[in-house]
Amino acid sequence: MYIKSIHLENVRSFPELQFDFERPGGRFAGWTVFVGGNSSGKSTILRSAALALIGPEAGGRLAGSPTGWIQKGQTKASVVLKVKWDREYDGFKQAGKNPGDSFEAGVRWFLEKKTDEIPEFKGVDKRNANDTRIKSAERGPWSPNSFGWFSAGYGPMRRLTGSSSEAMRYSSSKELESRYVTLFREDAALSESEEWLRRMHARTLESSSSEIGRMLEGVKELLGDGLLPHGMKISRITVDHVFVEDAKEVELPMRDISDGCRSIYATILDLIHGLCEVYGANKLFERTSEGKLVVACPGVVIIDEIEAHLHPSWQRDIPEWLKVHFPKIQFLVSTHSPLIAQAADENGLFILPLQSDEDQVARPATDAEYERIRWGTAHKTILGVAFGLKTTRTRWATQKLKRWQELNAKHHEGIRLAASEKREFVQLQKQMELAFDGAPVDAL
Amino acid sequence: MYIKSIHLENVRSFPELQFDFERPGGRFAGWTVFVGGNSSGKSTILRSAALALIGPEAGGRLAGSPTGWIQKGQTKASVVLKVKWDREYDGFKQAGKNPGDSFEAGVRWFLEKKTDEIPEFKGVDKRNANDTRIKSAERGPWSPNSFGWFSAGYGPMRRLTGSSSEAMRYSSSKELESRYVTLFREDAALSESEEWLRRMHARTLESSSSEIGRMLEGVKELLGDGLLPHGMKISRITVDHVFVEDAKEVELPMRDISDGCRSIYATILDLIHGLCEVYGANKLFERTSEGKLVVACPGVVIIDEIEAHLHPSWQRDIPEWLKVHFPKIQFLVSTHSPLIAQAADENGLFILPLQSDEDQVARPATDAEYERIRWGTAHKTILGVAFGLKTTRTRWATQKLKRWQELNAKHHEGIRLAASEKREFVQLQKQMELAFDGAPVDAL
Amino acid sequence: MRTLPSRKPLGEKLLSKLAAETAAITGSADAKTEAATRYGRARKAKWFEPVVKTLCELAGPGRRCMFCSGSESSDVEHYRPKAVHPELAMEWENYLWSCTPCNRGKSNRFPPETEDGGLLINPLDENVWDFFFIDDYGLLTPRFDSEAGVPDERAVSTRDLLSLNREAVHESRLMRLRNLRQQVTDTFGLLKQRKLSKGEARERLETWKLEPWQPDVASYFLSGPGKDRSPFKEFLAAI
Amino acid sequence: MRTLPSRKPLGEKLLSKLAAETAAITGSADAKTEAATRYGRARKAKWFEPVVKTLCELAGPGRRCMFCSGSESSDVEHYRPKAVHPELAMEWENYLWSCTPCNRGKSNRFPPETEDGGLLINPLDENVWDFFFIDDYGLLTPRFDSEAGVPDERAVSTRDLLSLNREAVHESRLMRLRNLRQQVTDTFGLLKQRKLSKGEARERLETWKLEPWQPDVASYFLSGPGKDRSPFKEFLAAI
Repeated sequence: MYIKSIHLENVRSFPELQFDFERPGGRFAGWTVFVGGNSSGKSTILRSAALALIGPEAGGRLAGSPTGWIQKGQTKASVVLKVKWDREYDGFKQAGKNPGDSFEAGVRWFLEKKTDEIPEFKGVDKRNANDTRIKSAERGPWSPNSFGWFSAGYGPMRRLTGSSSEAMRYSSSKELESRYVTLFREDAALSESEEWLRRMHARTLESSSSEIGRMLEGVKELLGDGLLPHGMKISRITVDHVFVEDAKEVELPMRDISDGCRSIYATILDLIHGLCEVYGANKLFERTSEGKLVVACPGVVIIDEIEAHLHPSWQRDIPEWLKVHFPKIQFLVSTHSPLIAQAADENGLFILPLQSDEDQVARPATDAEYERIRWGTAHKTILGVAFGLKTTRTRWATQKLKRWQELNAKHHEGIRLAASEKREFVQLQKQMELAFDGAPVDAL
Repeated sequence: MYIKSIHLENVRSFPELQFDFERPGGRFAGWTVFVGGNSSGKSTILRSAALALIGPEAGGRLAGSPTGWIQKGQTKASVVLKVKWDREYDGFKQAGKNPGDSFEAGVRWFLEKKTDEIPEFKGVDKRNANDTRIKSAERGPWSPNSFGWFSAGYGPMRRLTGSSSEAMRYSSSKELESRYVTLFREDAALSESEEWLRRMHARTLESSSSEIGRMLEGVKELLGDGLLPHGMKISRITVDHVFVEDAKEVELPMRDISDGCRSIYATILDLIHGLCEVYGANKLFERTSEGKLVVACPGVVIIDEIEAHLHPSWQRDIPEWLKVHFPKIQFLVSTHSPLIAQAADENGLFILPLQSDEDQVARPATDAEYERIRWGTAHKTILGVAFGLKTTRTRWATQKLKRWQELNAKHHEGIRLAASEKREFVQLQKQMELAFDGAPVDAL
Repeated sequence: MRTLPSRKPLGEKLLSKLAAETAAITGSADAKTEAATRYGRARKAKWFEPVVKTLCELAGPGRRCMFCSGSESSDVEHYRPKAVHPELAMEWENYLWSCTPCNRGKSNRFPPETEDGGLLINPLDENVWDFFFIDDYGLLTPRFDSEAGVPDERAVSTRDLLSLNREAVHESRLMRLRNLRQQVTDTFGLLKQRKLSKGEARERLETWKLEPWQPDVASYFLSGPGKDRSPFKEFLAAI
Repeated sequence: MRTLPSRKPLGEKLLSKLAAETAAITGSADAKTEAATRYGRARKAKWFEPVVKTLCELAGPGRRCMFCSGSESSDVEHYRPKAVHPELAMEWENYLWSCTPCNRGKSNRFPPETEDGGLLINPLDENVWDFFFIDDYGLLTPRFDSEAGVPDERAVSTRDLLSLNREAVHESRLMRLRNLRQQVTDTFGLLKQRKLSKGEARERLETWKLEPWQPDVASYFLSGPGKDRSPFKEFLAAI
């Protein structure tokens, strides 16, 4: 399944928001990015999408208290998705007519009485011409027993160890919310997947299942295909540890590698784990005509702040890696990194203004803006419309430039500088040469 | 206290490393930055410094198993700091002669027998001319009962809620390690400090202590002084919640504000909390001649990936904020952000090469490199020696540029392009104009 | 900022149309909303096009922003915001031509208490070189007010509100300055060697003045007080 | 890359000094370590200075990197790495002048199996324009090998190993190209109007060739096959 569009009404800071995610040619897979400042509502959009994908039951358990979701002064709020489904991968439970190409899935919050403090959290009622309720969402993505409908969501703190005991309860459950715990709870870790890998390994010891064995080999091959720097790859899986080895053949347990590597491993392993549970180990991998092993299952993957802990060169390369190795996944990600934003696929870049910027509303980038960003350098992107920095120099340097202007203005007006000012002026002038004369801006 | 220098031998990936942190004029406070790729050893340096600051006892509890710290093939490893102390703020316990200006504090790992698996973890023995052990570190920074010696360390995942039950044990202890839990354990949160604030508030209700009341006002003023975007500030402290309000007067509990804001709040609150415990509420705040409230206590603060969850404009401004509001703190931070690196103070920029870059060793930036970075734009910094990106364009765009070269090379050689190639060529040419003609690089 | 031609009078018909709109706004119960609606409608209407056209003519070749002279897409700008002064929403004398970043910097912060425009220099109706000069690094710099003993306050606030030295614009301005300096030096060399006549050099001068790339640089150094700086001074004295 | 003068012979004395060092290296038990030590010592020694000086003369004004023509600080470079070929550590014919980024790109990846230098074009001893051209966007482009039906393999691997179009260098190259194109157009205009004599235009040409900023551009378009491209072609034909 894919999300065709999202519509928010009165959800937190958004009075209304409507984003369509269809790419030219009717595709949905690939890289869709939300950029915006801190508190601009990126996480709100991602979490809203997640709640509508898993429905009010699992969503209610996950999101905890429903207070705070309704915009101040309003009495109701809603998120409605148009979901496109795939007859090959997704199945409906119970009797009922299957929808056409796509259907709506939505959740809403409302206050029964205006004086109520805590809103109700329910599914959005959708009826056909005969006033019969349409239960596509209930029978499909919201049902824990229906086949397919893969989706998962990851919060900005993706780590391998140490869930709080409360968060533990969610992530080890078999319910839909287990694939979204970190998106909603910062106290949750992604430890399940490493355990799963070890359990699978143990299972091959018990009964040499060739299917599981092949799957494990596939996981190793996939994660070893240029994901981590320095040629790092999974070298061994034992009952107690998953080991990682770098190009120099130094071997470490996965828990001991650096934050960025661990966090990426944890996320991608969890993704594979989830896809494997939903579609089965057999359907997981495919080999492209060039011989590359990829995971060719569809679904929706939400990642908040995908760039966390990654060096800029890796930020630049990770979107491409994910797109190549999960070619059918619709990635919805938020980011503070121009390098991540530049990787957006067509119709896949959405700009959220700062709350303080009252004139602006959340909107897709225009074609011209998008083209400029995808072809551009990080420099242009960060100074451009999507990030809006006036300068990338430090405040210190900016102050110094202003001080230079002050002294130079005095000098310009023919006013004699005091001895100390004169010294400062001469010093600053040297530094101005440094600030403005080097490559690559003018390269002289 | 400040760290004058650090010396590692055989610690993880570093055969040897010696960094001196003294700035021109003998200062130590300010911004010292370590930059390098993923797995380049940034966290190793920060954690090593932390262990030597708090000593083998607290450090041993914190770091857990001592395996993995000794470089492969070696039998011993050590970290030795030169610590500069401050007679006004730091005190020694027990009898003994106090050291001069500075003294050494070090820890080491060693294998008793070559065949041992698990190394011992001990303090480094330092003896004077009479072969008597010098116990400055034990009597000073390592002693839980000595006065002063503030230091703290924060890992890359700084959140407000949800420690695992195990991590909880550390952070609520009164021992030295409580201020370093997140640096070593990703399962730990910084929830203590919000609780502390609420407890202090409750205390003022019980007995209207003017000292605590003033301290709470100070905390509010400090955190409200332009730290968060949109004029966010602490509006109310109650027994149950700390409330944050933005410029539009929307009030939220601190736990509900966005990740970046929460993470910064959690860290700085923890810092104030720690300083308050060490130096006392009375000594905490000072007002500068311009009337700005600052925390003027000395100490060492280590932050791994300070930029996590922050929008680039905030990444640019946060170092300045911290330096202004904690003018006597020596910040040792690691980063993947050029904007953070540019804020380094003099002699405060250290470059760690990638493991795969065998020719290179970890080193301070040269004066020329440093000047270029502090005056420069993020563009120059990211393409320069400290980050070393060859390009900030996506791999997709880079591939397209190569494809353009291929087709253009054929054309250039006078070879007729096939119809499909011709179409691609014309299309690419248009996009080349887009990639290279826009502002600001050439601005025509 | 740069020197612009003085504001042309609009035709009678247009002015009376604008006046009618203004009357409708001031006569309305909710002038602010009325102003937003009427201006929004007008901006898309055919009759308003000559207004825009005249404004663009004032902006000169390349229709560069009247504040920063940058190239980002520009639009009609209310010097006094229509949200604060709905009665000026349809007032010709209140229109400028400005880019999105300048507009954004201004619109949220142009404070109503400075109704005399105190904080913001009007590039069309004031003499900008009384307030600014361009330095050797392309920085648009507030002039020093000798009497007050500080840089001119209005210039400083204008520079800061609109971020007139923001990185994208400044890099472009610096490049134009270097480019122009080289062209002038080259041409001056030829002039001295009598390869070019004064008339021909003057022709070149006119071309440079019309070049749409960061026209503030040409405005300052070729037509403004920057004529006193080398190599512009020597060159201009010679032709 | 650019056309460089052919490698000058060193003086007898220097060559025999180098030969003696080489003999000491090849005679040593651990040639690799010996090479590193002896080269390191030599690089700081007074007697070695003329070697560096001769190399810098070959690099031309600005001592730009022989690979990328960029401005980052450069140093002596072993075409065949001394770690793989200690016997060439002190060999004049093995020396180039290269910047740090190029050196780093090469040193870690120049593979020993290509002892014939297969993967890497030698800018001093080969004709670089047999392998590359510079396109209108300043990209150093591997030429198409019509027989093989693919771009020249050695050129491709050289470009990729050294990242010869890395952002910093490419931006600089593109600007030089635009700058040079403008200068040529201007000068050609004057020539046509007979404001400049051919001799004077030729003088200008020589100045541009010596300009130390991204000399690969001048080398290609003023002295190399780029002479066929507009506006260089018309200009060069006219003088």
